Amino acid sequence: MSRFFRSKRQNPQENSTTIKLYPSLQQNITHFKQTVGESTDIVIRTFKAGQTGSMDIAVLYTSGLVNNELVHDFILDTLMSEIRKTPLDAPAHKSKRYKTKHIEENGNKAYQLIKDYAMTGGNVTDIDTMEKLFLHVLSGDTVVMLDGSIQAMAIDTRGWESRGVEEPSTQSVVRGPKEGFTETLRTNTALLRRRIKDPNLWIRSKPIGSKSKTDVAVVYLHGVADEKVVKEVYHRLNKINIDAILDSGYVEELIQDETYTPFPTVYNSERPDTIAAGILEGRIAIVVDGSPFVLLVPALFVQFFQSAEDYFQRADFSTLIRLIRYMAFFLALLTPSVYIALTTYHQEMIPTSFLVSLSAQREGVPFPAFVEALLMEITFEILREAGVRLPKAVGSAISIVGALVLGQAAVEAGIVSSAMVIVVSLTAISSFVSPSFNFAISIRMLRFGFMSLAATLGLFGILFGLIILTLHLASLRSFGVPYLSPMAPFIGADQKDAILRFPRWKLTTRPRLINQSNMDREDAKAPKPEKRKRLNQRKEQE
Amino acid sequence: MWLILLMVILVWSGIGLKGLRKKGSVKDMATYIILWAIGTTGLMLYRFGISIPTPLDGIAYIYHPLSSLWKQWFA
Amino acid sequence: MMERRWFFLIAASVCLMLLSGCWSKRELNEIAITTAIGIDRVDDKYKLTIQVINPSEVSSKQMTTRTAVSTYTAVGDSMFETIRRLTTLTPRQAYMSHIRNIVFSEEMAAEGIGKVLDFLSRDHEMRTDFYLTVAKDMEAEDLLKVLTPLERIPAQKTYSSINTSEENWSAVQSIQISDVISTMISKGNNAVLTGLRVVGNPEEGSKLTNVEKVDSPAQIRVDELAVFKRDRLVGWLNEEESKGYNYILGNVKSTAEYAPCKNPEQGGITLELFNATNKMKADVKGEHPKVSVSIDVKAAIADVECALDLSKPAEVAKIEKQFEKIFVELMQSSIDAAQEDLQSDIFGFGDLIHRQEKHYWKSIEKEWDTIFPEIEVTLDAKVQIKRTGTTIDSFEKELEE
Amino acid sequence: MMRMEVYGLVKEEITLRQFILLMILFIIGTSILLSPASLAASADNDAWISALVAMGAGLVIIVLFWIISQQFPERNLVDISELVLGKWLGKAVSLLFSYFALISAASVLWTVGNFLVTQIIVRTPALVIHFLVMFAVVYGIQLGIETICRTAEIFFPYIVTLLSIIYLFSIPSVEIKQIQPLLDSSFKQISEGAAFDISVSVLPLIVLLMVFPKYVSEKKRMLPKILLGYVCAYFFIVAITFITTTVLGVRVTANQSYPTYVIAKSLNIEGLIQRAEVIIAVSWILTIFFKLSMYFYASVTVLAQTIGLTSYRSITIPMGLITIALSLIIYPSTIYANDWNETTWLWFSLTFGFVYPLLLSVIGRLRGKSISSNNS
Repeated sequence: MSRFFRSKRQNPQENSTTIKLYPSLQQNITHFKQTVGESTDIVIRTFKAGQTGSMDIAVLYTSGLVNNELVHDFILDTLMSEIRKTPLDAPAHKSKRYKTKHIEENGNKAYQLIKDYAMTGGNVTDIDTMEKLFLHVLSGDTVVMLDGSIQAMAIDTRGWESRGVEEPSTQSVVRGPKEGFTETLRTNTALLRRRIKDPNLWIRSKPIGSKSKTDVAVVYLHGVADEKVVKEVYHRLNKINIDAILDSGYVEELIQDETYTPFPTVYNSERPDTIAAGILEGRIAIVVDGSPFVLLVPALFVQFFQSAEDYFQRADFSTLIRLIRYMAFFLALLTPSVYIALTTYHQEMIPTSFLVSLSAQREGVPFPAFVEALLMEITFEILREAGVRLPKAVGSAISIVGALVLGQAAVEAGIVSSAMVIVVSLTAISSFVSPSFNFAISIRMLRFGFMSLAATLGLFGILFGLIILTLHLASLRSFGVPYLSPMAPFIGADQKDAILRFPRWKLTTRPRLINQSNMDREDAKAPKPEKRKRLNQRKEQE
Repeated sequence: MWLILLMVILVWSGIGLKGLRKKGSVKDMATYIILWAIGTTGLMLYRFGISIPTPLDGIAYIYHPLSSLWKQWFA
Repeated sequence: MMERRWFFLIAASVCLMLLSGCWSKRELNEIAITTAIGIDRVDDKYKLTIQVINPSEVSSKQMTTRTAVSTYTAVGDSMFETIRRLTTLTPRQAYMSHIRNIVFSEEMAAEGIGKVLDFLSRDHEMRTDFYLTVAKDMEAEDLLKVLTPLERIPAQKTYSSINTSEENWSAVQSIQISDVISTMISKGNNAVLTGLRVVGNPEEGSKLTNVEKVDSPAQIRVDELAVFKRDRLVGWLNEEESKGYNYILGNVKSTAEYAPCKNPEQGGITLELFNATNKMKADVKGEHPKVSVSIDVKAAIADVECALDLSKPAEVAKIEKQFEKIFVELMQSSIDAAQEDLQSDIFGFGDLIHRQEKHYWKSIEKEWDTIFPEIEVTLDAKVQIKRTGTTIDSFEKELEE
Repeated sequence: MMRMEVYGLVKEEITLRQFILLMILFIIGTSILLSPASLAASADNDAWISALVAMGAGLVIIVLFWIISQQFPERNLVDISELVLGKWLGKAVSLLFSYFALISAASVLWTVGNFLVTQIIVRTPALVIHFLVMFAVVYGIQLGIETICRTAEIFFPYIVTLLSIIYLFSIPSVEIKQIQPLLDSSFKQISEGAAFDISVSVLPLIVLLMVFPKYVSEKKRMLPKILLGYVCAYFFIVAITFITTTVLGVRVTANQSYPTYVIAKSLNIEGLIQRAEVIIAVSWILTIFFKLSMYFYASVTVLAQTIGLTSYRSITIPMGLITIALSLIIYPSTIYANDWNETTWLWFSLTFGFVYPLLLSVIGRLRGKSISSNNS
């Protein structure tokens, strides 16, 4: 724990700006105002309090980031009206009778008094440096500063307008919880905590990013997650030295094992149930404030073919669906290239009657099959990208243009053959089957490579592509765990939840490579209805 | 095609050499360069149609007594 | 590791390099899909005819005035040379992987097909799933020109009719190249090829009118077998002999056999065979080796015109006996043809002896061709009628009464 | 132990299962496509019996490899020859061994190229194919033996499934009478076929001693599993020999360059599986990829270790270039290749695959004491 909070490398610039709070409130406020450039969203309310009204108090908060009611009811109201009667000694530093020491004494006394008796807020932190002051004010806390005190108190009043918990837009399921993560870190950790009410669920957070100070929380099940991996995660997070983190994608890119690969080695999900399931298996979740996508490591190849729903549906059905996903993966990756290879190199593999109709379609098509495929694939990619960016209202127009104009008309105009349209549509549909969106992206990238290999060497080009691809995949690791496990290295026990999904009562162990020590889950038993006879006996007894 | 191939080979071996230089073992570098020269010369000779005797001839010569004996036995 | 960082750069440049030459590429609209080759002999030269599909005609839904296939013919010194010479005629390169039939003319077959088979098995584009056939009484070129109704590609028609009649009539045999080569190489076996002939007027066959009439003036028929000795055609087995040949070799899958009633005026009785197995045995004691062939036929009654009481087992047994005789005659006719007229061991009796008596075989291997016509073949058939179809007795019997 | 760290290989570790899969792929590598022809050519009807004999004889060689590996656990072939033969003689023999592996790698590369160029992509220059295959191999070797093993583990089920498809669907066309009468060929013929077969599939297994038993993580009860793996692998060869000779006929098999490929060509199961020859080609190229990788790996590691480089990875790229160049000139023609394989290869592989380990084992045993004192 201590290691995590001890930043390995401190920014030298930051070091120099570490300034203790001044005893003088005015000085503090001036410094503060200068630093934030008199930004209008930051509210600095100064007033006098105490029996004599001689104590200067300032309340600082960022409007919009705080819950206004909280600030008014529990801070301003308390300070201004409720402690009206409390004797707060005026520091009266203007009067020359007092020395600085006195001023501080008085200030600190008043500070302690307010903190102990008056502050009705829940989470109060002491602040003694300017740096912390900025951090708290800018992240939505309200800071109360007293004249004469070298400490200030930060009250957690965070409460900004945020999206509620909604249904996640990706990875949607037919059956299963429909909650999704939001942009707020606390909401997200709460969603996880609600699913795992175990004291061993450890959540530790730390701001990352010299400018953005984004809170990044590491969530894992202590005693289940592999300690070595946990340490590695902390280590990699500590190594991050960046100005801002705007999404978990930043973190993902900075902590992954291998950058030069089209495959994601960090899993992400918008679904609390998926992440919770991962944590229960011994994986480690990384929640980044401001992003509804929570990261999960170590991530394996098979994980990208598993949907949360697999565990909510019947086992046999889930297995079938998973097999279909793998099929779709290969279809999305290889359909256009196999089509090119077959039609330009291996015509002997096509049944005669089909070959005749294919070749009739290609009569008059001016381009080679490769160019034809490339044309259609690129068109599709453009359509897809346009579809994502376009306002929803225009979306349907795009699909009409795509389907009718480009599909039908291109065939009629003799630019492409109709078989190619089928191939491209099949590819397109298959590429959306993968439950994980970023995995689909890597398939789409590789597809073009395979197409050019197919265009030059036919099926053997594809085969060499596959060999190299598999070599590459086999060399990948995610936080030390081989990416292709449990297929390679083959682990028999883990096959129960890899390509297949065994019934719930068979899934009694956690994946072996994810956690080395704590393998056993609770031993669920296959449901066995009581025999009628015994049931009757029991009734009699009752 | 040959030009592109040559470029690919050059880039490929250049990258290999660069990686090697970082590790900084003289012996490794020397071996690398010698072997690389042999390989590239072989490829270039093949490219310009200069026939190189196959190394198998030598091996066949060494084993000639044995293989002729074998042949006689099975003849 | 440095390799991985640069890997994609290199991979991309390799792809680029590859793209610079698509060496073996053939676009679909650059090939002429050949479905059949006809091989004739013209003055010591090969005359090659290829039948090429016109894809757009075959797959178009509308009737067109153009034919579904075209043929091109060229003459050359060797097979490969002639095929390449064909490019002077065809706009596209002939593509051989989808060949369904190779048709030899009788003249060509009589001169020997060994050299052609060498090319066919050596060329990489050739597959092995086509049928080898011989055109009877005509040039292979003319046979390939016959247009066929129902199946628009004539070669496909021939291919399917060989298959169908092999399954249901069993007079012909589909012969692929590996069958021919292995029987041809073997000393104790000789090859047969499927025979093709045109019924009707071959002149009409090449015209589009051939497929415009309900009853096509020219039709391709498959019902005979061409008999080879080594790689030369020596003669033909007619339909009955072909059937006998298939019975002997146990190739019959299903067929129909007819026998007249006791009173021939009534008509006859027809059996539908659904299982025929053979047993061959060689006996080398004595001067000449003896071969005995017995077949075991299971059948159902398909058609009865005689006045018979089929409910009586004795009657059925009589029918069985009658058919046994017919089968033996069929086979005998085939053996006679092979031994006397053709003198070619198409049944593989030599191989049979080799398998059973390998030492004896070594002594006679060289003279087998002269021994074969002399060997004694005993034939035996056993017929079991298992079913009588959906009815038991014939209406005929009721009518008679 | 120091040495392992110097080589930067200390982390590499493969499971016994992975090693056995690698061995199986190595054995069936070239044989699955080429063996039936040579077996049928020499042993006629009894080709498959000849393959069985080869399997039995190969078992002895496997046990020899096993013995030498157990004699010097934790050491690879280079260490052993330096220990047994002394530093300089050991180094010289190791260099020769590296040359043997390099020649083998080049000839396997040529075989792939030749197959593709004669059967499938006819007009593509061999150089391009060789370059591409070697590129994949070098990439794999750079990533390490562990990666190669994992890749083998991924591909293995596919290879077995694809081969089984060919096997199963060929069964209906099997005609036993094609190979009758049994034992028609003489003992000479059968043993000649067996000798060729061993020289292709078993003797070269010596190169695997560069990874075995040093990198194998389980050390217990290895022999039964390895022998079982070996028998399984050889079963593929026996079965394919049986199938090709019974389906195509013995003479046709002997006369084909790639009889297994022809089998796949003629496969036709009611239109469901037909035109499946690419299946056999794909699985064959996959197996041969691993065979090539192992040859190349042995060549590179032996060379690097003998001359004492910091890592074998530093010379993979130039060695790859040499292999490509060598593969282009190694066989001037297919006729030369056949002749060489029939006459010299047997002896060449016998020298390194049998005589060499036998000598090491015997001398090692004779010098037992001095070596163990060296060790400590």
